[in-house]
Amino acid sequence: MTTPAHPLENILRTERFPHIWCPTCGIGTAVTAFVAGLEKSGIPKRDVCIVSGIGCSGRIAGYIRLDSFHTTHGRAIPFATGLKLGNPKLRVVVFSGDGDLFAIGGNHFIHAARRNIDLTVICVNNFNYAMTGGQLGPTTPLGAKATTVPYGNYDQPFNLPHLADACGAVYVARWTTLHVRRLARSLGEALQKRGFSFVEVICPCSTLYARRNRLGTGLDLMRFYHRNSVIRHGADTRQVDIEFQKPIVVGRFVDRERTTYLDAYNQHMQTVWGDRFNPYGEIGAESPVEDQDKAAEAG
Amino acid sequence: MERADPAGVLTGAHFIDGDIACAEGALAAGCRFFAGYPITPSTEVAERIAARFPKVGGLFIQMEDELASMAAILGAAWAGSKSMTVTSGPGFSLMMENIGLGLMTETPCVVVDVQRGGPSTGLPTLPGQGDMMQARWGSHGDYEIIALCPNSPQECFDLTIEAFNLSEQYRLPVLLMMDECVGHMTERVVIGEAERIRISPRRYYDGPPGSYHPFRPQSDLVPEMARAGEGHNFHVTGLTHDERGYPDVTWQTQEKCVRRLVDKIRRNADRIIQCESDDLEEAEVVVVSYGITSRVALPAVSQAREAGCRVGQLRLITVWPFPDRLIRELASRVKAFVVPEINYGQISLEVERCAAGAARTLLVPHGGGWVHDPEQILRAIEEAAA
Amino acid sequence: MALATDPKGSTGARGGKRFWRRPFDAETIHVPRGEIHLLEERCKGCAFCVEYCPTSVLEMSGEFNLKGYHPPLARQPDKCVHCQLCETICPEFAIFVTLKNGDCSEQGGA
Amino acid sequence: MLTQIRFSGFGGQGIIRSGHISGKAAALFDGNHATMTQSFGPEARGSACSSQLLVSDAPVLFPYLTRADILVAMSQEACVKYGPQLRDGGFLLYDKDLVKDPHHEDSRLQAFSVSATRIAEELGNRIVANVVMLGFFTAVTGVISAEAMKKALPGSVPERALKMNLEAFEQGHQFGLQQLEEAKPGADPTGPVRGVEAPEE
Repeated sequence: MTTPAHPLENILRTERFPHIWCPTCGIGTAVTAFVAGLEKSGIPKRDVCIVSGIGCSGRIAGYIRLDSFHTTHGRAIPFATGLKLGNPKLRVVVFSGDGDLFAIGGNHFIHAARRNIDLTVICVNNFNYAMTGGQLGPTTPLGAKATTVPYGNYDQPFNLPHLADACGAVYVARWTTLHVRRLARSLGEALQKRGFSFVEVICPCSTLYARRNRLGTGLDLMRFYHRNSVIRHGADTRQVDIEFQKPIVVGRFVDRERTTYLDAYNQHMQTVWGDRFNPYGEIGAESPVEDQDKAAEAG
Repeated sequence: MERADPAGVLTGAHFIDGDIACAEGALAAGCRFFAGYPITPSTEVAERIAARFPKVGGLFIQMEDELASMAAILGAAWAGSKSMTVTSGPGFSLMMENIGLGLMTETPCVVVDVQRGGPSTGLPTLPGQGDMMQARWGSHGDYEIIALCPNSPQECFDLTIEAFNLSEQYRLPVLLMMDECVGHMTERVVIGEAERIRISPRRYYDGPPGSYHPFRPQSDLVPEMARAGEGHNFHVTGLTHDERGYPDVTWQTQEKCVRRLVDKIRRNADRIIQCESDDLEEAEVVVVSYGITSRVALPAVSQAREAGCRVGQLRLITVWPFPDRLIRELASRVKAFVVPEINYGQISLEVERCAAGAARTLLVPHGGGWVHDPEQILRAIEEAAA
Repeated sequence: MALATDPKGSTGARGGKRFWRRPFDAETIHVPRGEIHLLEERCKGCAFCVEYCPTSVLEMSGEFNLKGYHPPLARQPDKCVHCQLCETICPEFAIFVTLKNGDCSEQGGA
Repeated sequence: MLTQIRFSGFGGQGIIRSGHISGKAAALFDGNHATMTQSFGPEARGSACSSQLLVSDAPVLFPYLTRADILVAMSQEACVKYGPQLRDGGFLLYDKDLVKDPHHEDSRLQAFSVSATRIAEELGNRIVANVVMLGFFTAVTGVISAEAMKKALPGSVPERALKMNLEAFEQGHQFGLQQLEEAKPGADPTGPVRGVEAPEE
């Protein structure tokens, strides 16, 4: 009997294996959960694009066999914004790390959430800049060590779900790589959600974060999640800060409706011009709105 | 070549400034996605686009900054749109990183820099030509770029279309290097019938899904594009990559990848470069200029001729790639080049490089905030001829 | 899902006693059987699969793969209920489960 | 032949628009070349404001005004600021009520004035004062034809205010023709533009 192929063989670029992630790193698990969520969502894979920034998680785009874009550090969200608005039929997923999305890319995150661009942003949070050797990141818990805070971190980190919530994200969830099935379900929900959805995935980084903080291996971190995760759906996101080696509140925190950027644009223009306006992204480029350019010309 | 979509073409004679002409050029070229951030003196382009796009099925988005604007137009290009952003010096600096991504991923789009005086915030409302070397070398790493310099509102229209066409033909971000003077100067701009405006269509791959290689070159070294969402499952990265777009960080792949980025422009340079010249055959002195300075130089050239100098004039419409060969050839038979520019020596260095000692190069610098007094240029011509 | 609770508790992944009482419908439930497949050379020996297999099918092997890691070994393959947790949690895409020959059940649960 | 014109006043008076309408008339309807530039300051309203228009039968090369042949001043401040740039024999056109002291006894200038703002108010909206001035400017200087100016108005002023603007233009124009008659008996307003008769330097 021949061994059957791995079920993800077709959606992973296995010709690029072995992948770059360290032993007991959880990014691969997050990828599997994402694919499971994608399958559950029923969205045709052809419509799905993955955009990543830079870092360990930035490499995710390169391993998933969808149209995928590995962009510059911090700019995955604006690139994805252009991709989505360039062709609104696409389902655009930003899959990147905490440093990429929230330090160098933080401004883009808050604005995309504010505008409610129809994107799914998945943040793999491993609490440090791993690819570059374990420096302080915007999510490094107070007291944790990193190469650039060798005596422990004193620099207040972000509470990511609270940030996403405050900026207007319509769907906010947090899981760890241990909660694979719930994570997959959440990712499926996020993909189906119209608007800016955000899922934080707490992920073990054994080589750098765990080692530098003497937390053992990635398996030890998984055991830590096992013992210390508290599922609290609908939790007030102000209460879900992560403290160093303290319990982690996980769950689906926000699920609400809000008009997306493009819907707001189309609705507004229809209010202004009525039927003469062809909604963007729904019909071709022709639009019969009367020319008012002579007046504009003098402007 | 295709014909322009009449929906975007404002056929007729207009009295408009360079910024508005640039916006109309983009519309005529088929640009239907614009991401930008307001910055003087380029804002009027964005404003015009914002007013016009909803009527032609385009989408304008004001982003949070220029980093985002540049990233967004790259994304939109891969979604199938013709896309553009517009900025000035400080924003141009912020765009550099993702201009590099556009070059590495060979993404067609247009970036307009309406130059003002710098460095830093400098002179927001006054002209400069100090970004010319930044246009060439501003993003890190090695590459070739295309940059065009209009000297009138009419050319702001024409060259914006040309910039889009070149971006499609050579699959890269093309820079339109305007300046505040040209951007804010109002003149007659004639926009022809749509069917007379030639548009280079995107060169799409039409093979079966799964077989597309985003970086496999055609005979002119330019690879074909694909749109996201058509089942090709392609990968695009800013890392050094092979023809499939897969990262491969080795010197061998770097050599192949970057050499082609450079060669696709260098080997096609003769087809890309446009210059305007006058009386080069008999010239002893050649005035080399670009953008607004090329207009300001003309009265000086006329006066010098009246005074008996044999002066030729060479206007660079395409500044990058630089017309190396032409300058080298001229250097072998003229006494000197006079290069007026609104900076302290950028393109003059290129002229000097190509002249390689065979002819003198006289820079006529200007710090920015105004254009040259033609008198300054005249004096330099006289000095060069002496 | 039981994984977020105390592993020493009654529903933990380890420990003998799985339920505090026998479910009423236990007779009617068909427990599927799975067959575990390992792409040994992908494995980096993280042991996630061994740790979280709810029926303790797996253990770490003493053997090395080509990269020098200890892959898992299906010590008690007959206990596999095709829950696919190992497949889902494996960060290396190295282990997966198919339904055992002749078993046509839908995917099991965990 | 190049004529250099400066329209000036304070922000909000339609100074830029005056330059725009005149340039449009010259470039699109008179078959001349016209280049308009404007000074930009950080203020939106109330500051000194000016637009420069170069009109020529040959392409305009140097884009900026170097020395004014014609200064249109809609405020005292503008008149004081830009008056010295007028060449000898140049035209100074000003709003009689807003420019109290035009220094036009200076015999080197040809000065003409009109109550542009007052006429505009009588027409119902002071916003058209600049168009009254444009009619006046057209009549007195003859650089741009009245027909071209009237063709340039549609599209450059709001559609609903076109009638009032045409009326404003007409009144300014008529008043200009009268002034010209009074100032220079026997002068032919359709003759060569005196503003550009002086040899170019």
